[in-house]
Amino acid sequence: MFNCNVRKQLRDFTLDVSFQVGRGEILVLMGDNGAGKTTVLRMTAGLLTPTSGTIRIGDRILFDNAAHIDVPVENRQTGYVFQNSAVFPHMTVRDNVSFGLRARRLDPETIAARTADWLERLTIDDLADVRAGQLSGGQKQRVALARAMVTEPSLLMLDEPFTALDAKNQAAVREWIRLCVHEHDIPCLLVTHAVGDAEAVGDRLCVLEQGRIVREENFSGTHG
Amino acid sequence: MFNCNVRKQLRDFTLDVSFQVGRGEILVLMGDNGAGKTTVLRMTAGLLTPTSGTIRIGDRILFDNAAHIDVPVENRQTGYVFQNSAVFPHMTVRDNVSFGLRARRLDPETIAARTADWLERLTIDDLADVRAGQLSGGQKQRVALARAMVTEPSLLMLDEPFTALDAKNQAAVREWIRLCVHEHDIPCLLVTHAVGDAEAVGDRLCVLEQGRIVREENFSGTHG
Amino acid sequence: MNVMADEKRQKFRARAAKGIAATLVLIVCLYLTLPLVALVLRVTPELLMTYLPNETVQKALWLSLLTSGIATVTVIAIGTPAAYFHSRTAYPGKTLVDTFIDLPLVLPPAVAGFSLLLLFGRTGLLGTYLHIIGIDVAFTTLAVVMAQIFVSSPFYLRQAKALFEQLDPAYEETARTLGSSSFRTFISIILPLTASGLISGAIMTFARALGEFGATIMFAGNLPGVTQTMPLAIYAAMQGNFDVAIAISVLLVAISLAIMLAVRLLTRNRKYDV
Amino acid sequence: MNVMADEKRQKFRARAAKGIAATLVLIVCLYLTLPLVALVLRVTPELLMTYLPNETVQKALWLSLLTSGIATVTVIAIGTPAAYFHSRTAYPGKTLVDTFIDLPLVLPPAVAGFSLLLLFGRTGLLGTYLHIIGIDVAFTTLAVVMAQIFVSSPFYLRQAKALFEQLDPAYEETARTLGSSSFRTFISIILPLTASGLISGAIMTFARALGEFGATIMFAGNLPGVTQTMPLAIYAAMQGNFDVAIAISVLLVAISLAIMLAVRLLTRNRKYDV
Amino acid sequence: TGTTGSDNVTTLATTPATGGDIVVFTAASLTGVSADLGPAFEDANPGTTVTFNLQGTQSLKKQIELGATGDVFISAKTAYTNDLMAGGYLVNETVKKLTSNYIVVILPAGNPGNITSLDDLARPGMKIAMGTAEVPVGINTRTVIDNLANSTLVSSGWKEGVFDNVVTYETTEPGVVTKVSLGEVDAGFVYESSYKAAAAGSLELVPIPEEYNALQIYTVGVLSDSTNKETAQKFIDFLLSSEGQEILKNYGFTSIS
Ligand SMILES: Nc1ncnc2c1ncn2[C@@H]1O[C@H](COP(=O)(O)OP(=O)(O)OP(=O)(O)O)[C@@H](O)[C@H]1O
Ligand SMILES: Nc1ncnc2c1ncn2[C@@H]1O[C@H](COP(=O)(O)OP(=O)(O)OP(=O)(O)O)[C@@H](O)[C@H]1O
Ligand SMILES: [Mg+2]
Ligand SMILES: [Mg+2]
Repeated sequence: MFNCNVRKQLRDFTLDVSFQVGRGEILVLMGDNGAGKTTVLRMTAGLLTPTSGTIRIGDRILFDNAAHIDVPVENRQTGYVFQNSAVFPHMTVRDNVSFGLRARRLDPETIAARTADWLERLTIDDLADVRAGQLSGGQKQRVALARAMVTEPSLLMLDEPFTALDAKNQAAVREWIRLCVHEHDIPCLLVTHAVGDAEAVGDRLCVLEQGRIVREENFSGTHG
Repeated sequence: MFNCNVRKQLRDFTLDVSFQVGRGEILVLMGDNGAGKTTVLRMTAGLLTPTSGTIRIGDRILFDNAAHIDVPVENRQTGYVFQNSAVFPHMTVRDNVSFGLRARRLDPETIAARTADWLERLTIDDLADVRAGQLSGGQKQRVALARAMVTEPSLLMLDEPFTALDAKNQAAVREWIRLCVHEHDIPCLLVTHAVGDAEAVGDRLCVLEQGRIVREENFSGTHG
Repeated sequence: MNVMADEKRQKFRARAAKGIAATLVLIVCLYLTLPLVALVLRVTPELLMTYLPNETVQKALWLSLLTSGIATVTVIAIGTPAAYFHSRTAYPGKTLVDTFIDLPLVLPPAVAGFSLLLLFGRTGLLGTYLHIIGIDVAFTTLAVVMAQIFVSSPFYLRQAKALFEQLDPAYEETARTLGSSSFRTFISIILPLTASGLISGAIMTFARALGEFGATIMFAGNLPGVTQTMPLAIYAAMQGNFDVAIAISVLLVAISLAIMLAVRLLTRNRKYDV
Repeated sequence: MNVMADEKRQKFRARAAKGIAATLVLIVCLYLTLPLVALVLRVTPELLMTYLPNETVQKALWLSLLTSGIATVTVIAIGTPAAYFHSRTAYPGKTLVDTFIDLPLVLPPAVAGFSLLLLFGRTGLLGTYLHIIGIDVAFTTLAVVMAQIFVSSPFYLRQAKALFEQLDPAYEETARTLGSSSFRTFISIILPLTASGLISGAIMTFARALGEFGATIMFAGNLPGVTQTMPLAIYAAMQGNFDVAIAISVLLVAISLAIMLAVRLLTRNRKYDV
Repeated sequence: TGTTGSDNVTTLATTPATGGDIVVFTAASLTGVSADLGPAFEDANPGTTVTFNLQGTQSLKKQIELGATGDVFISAKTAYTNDLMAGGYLVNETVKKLTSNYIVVILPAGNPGNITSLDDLARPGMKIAMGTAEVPVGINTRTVIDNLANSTLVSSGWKEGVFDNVVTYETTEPGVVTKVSLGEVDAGFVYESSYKAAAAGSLELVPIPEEYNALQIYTVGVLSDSTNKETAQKFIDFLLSSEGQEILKNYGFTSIS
């Protein structure tokens, strides 16, 4: 269970949200441009500090300003795909994908196996040895997705992860996201503007407006 | 009428396309990730040089390797919205949008009027004095769109221009694109992966695969 | 349990790394400031009061600021477009040019001044011809500026090259498609986005020019009011009364730091969220 | 018609701008190389053959390379983490530290050497205590390295600071979310992405250390084999036969350029499409 | 440029000279002659090594005051020697006058300024280089010019004319020599030893009569901190011996008897 209850003063308004996501559940965040979706994800990842509030995954407290807890980014075990893919341009596709595993010092066989697995799932195995700076937009996005999911995070956050993907890959990636969330039984936060995507992959919906949740609703069993 | 007939050796395959777009017509380029869509746009804009071929708008030759013609980027009068918006982070939203008009040395009133007009059309007028580096993803994309369309180019090229937009803005932007193309009676090239977008805004479709056009088709009068 | 222990260890390591880095900053600061403290401790206010109003010192100070200023402006004016052209154009002999730019860095200043004299002096390679048409540059204020330009330009050129090469090409490309000429793009996009780095390079250049001694005395000589800059005045004073030399040095340091601080403050907020 | 004329004018302007820029590059090249040409023209092969095998020269050369190498490595080792910490952490007195880094740039080298002597000399501020525990640094090879570090470190520190500040934070942030500690992120993301600029800074530092004269002779003395680096040997040679000084200088320049060229070639392909 | 005659270079400063090794703090104008003095002494005293620390006398003095360890000090300015004696840095009874040097006027080969007499130095348009008022050579140059101005050798207004022609006041003697030998100035005032040290044929000489000249006196003494005062004294004795004086004479120095 992921609990997020935070406040932060932004340039044009105050962000003030409170929501939770169950294990194995995908919560879709929608809302107008500039509503604060990316800001919520950045605070959860630890890249921005909320003014007040708490953030928890299960009983691990990631942030609690009253208790002065603020777990550093690298220990939060979140998988976060940025709105702009931010692949490491100096590394090959393979090294990009295995980066998080190497950071966790897994043994080389596990790294190789899991990396190969996700390269194949996102059909970037033929680009494995290409420098990631030389990819097309959609190829970069798949690298960023594989890189986040391969680490088996305890919370997955995706900021518009389908935008640059072609139709074939969009379908495939949706499936892999659902599988990843269910397999590891983790909560997932997904930001998207496409209602189709939201319905196809999400379990529940939160709509943000000017930094507040104005609507919550369940998608009724269209999948899974 | 826009004519494009170019070849270029890429890392994994040879790009070899030939197509044309009429005035007031919107041609949608679709195709798998890495098929070469962005490359076609970059060659048309003059940011990449084809190995051979010709590129023409009406009877203005932009590129002809046989005749050794290669018009510099800034004289091609194309409006090109990049896959990643590339707003100028050191300028305000207003200065971003008016940039192309100032480069063309129009008189200040015209610049102010046209800029104000497009700021309003893309509903970024309330952000006019904000530094563009401080915007959300969708806000940046709208700035990039306004910046390109305000110049009234003789060819409009859009690389996945809707991806970061919220639903409301997507609908609006589609309309403004169609209006812009018809008003100025210019050809338009649009890259997207969303069939919905393609149908809603496009007149004709070209599907690229490994650098070749494998399918062409007309969208039958669903709009305009 | 294990995870917790791991996290603790990692947290501890992160703290340790931060502590070490902070200590290194402290070491750097102490190493760079303590010598000056030792120097300043030797300067009595009376000493300063006695020698700073000195006419020779004031002439030298004024000449130093003037020549270093002109040298820096010249380097910026010529170096910026040159570095831009260099970083954006593929031309034959490009690597060679890279090496040329490093030349003055590795030439001991006195030898650099000697080379300039061999080139521009009355009997020099070019100087012979200049002399015939009545132009003698050696031993003039112009020679001071030329020597300063020679030794200080690499600092600006290298910095500018690196900045232009590192800038994301998307901004430039976008501007070009919007009809902006390369000149306009350079002025309104490239320069503002690299300004903070360019200013840093200009400061290094100015500082190097201000401190220039060896090449100046060799090529321009040491004539009060004409070619005697502060470092030359300091060096000359050192041969006589050391305390005078220290007093003038402290003055030079104070003024240079003030100028550099002013430039830094005036050009703040040149960083943008990208 | 009008459009065509406009385009022609613009094309002409673009060409003119390019031509001017190219000319500026040429001017820069000529200005930086011609003096060296004038210098080299004076060196006869016999002269080189006579003096280069000279024992004193070889000792000085070896000492120069050794001390400058050690100084550069030290600056890199301490300066890189310090600059990183500095550019990523907000701490009190940050602007002051920025100013401290500029200090050695504006201190005339001879005065810098004197300051070091006042601090570390046997009767100096710290030196007094070091002397009690049996450590005397002045007039040793260590003093040479210390003087070089003092005068050359700003070039690396400034460059490193600028590069770290300019790097897109998205890469670093992504790495951190992937579980990479700040140390690991620094090593595997920050360093490779800034490598080419850091190397450029290191080259400037090495060059400055190699050419260091004023601070060295004051703080370390001019003792052949112990503290007499190449610039000091050149200075000594200048007291007698000038041509010898030139021959040694040419040797120094040739070797430094070779080293810098080697570094450049070895570290090529450090630029990535971003 | 050999400034040392030794192979053994590892022992210095930190560990004070031991055995037969001595460090000589030497005025820079003795650079040339030091290359001969060192080996000659070492040959005469097997097992000894002489290392010269060659710099301007003022720098040497400052270094000694700030704790530099050496064995012998050779000064180009008596005032500095007196300062150090007063400060207890020298073993006073060892301090001796070593040698001396006269001021001369040097001209570039070919004499482009067409200077045939001292009077010509004041001719408008001449370019002259001399030492600054702070360095020993500059101080002596001024004394000489004053002496000459009061003599019948030159016309009235000569002194002002000469100073008007100065284009550079050099902080080192080699600075003057360089500019003259390149032909960048028409004349310069230096020590006779510098004229002798320059490559043959690169300079021409206008002597200044002894009665108007200013004698530059070099002094030598053992440093109080020396850990090898015995060898130090030996070295001084050698310098003052006829052999040492002969070597100095070859380099243009004038013996003091
Ligand atoms: N670096 C910044 N500095 C100041 N304000 C910012 C910055 N980045 C974003 N903002 C502002 O904060 C608000 C929330 O931005 P956020 O990026 O969270 O929006 P979003 O919901 O992700 O929008 P989008 O759908 O366009 O990506 C917006 O008003 C935006 O302009
Ligand atoms: N800078 C580069 N260097 C080398 N190869 C590149 C570079 N950029 C793209 N490519 C390759 O060129 C091919 C075409 O890329 P392009 O960007 O045109 O694809 P695209 O059709 O726009 O794909 P997408 O839908 O993912 O944006 C791909 O195989 C890609 O990997
Ligand atoms: Mg967003
Ligand atoms: Mg693309």
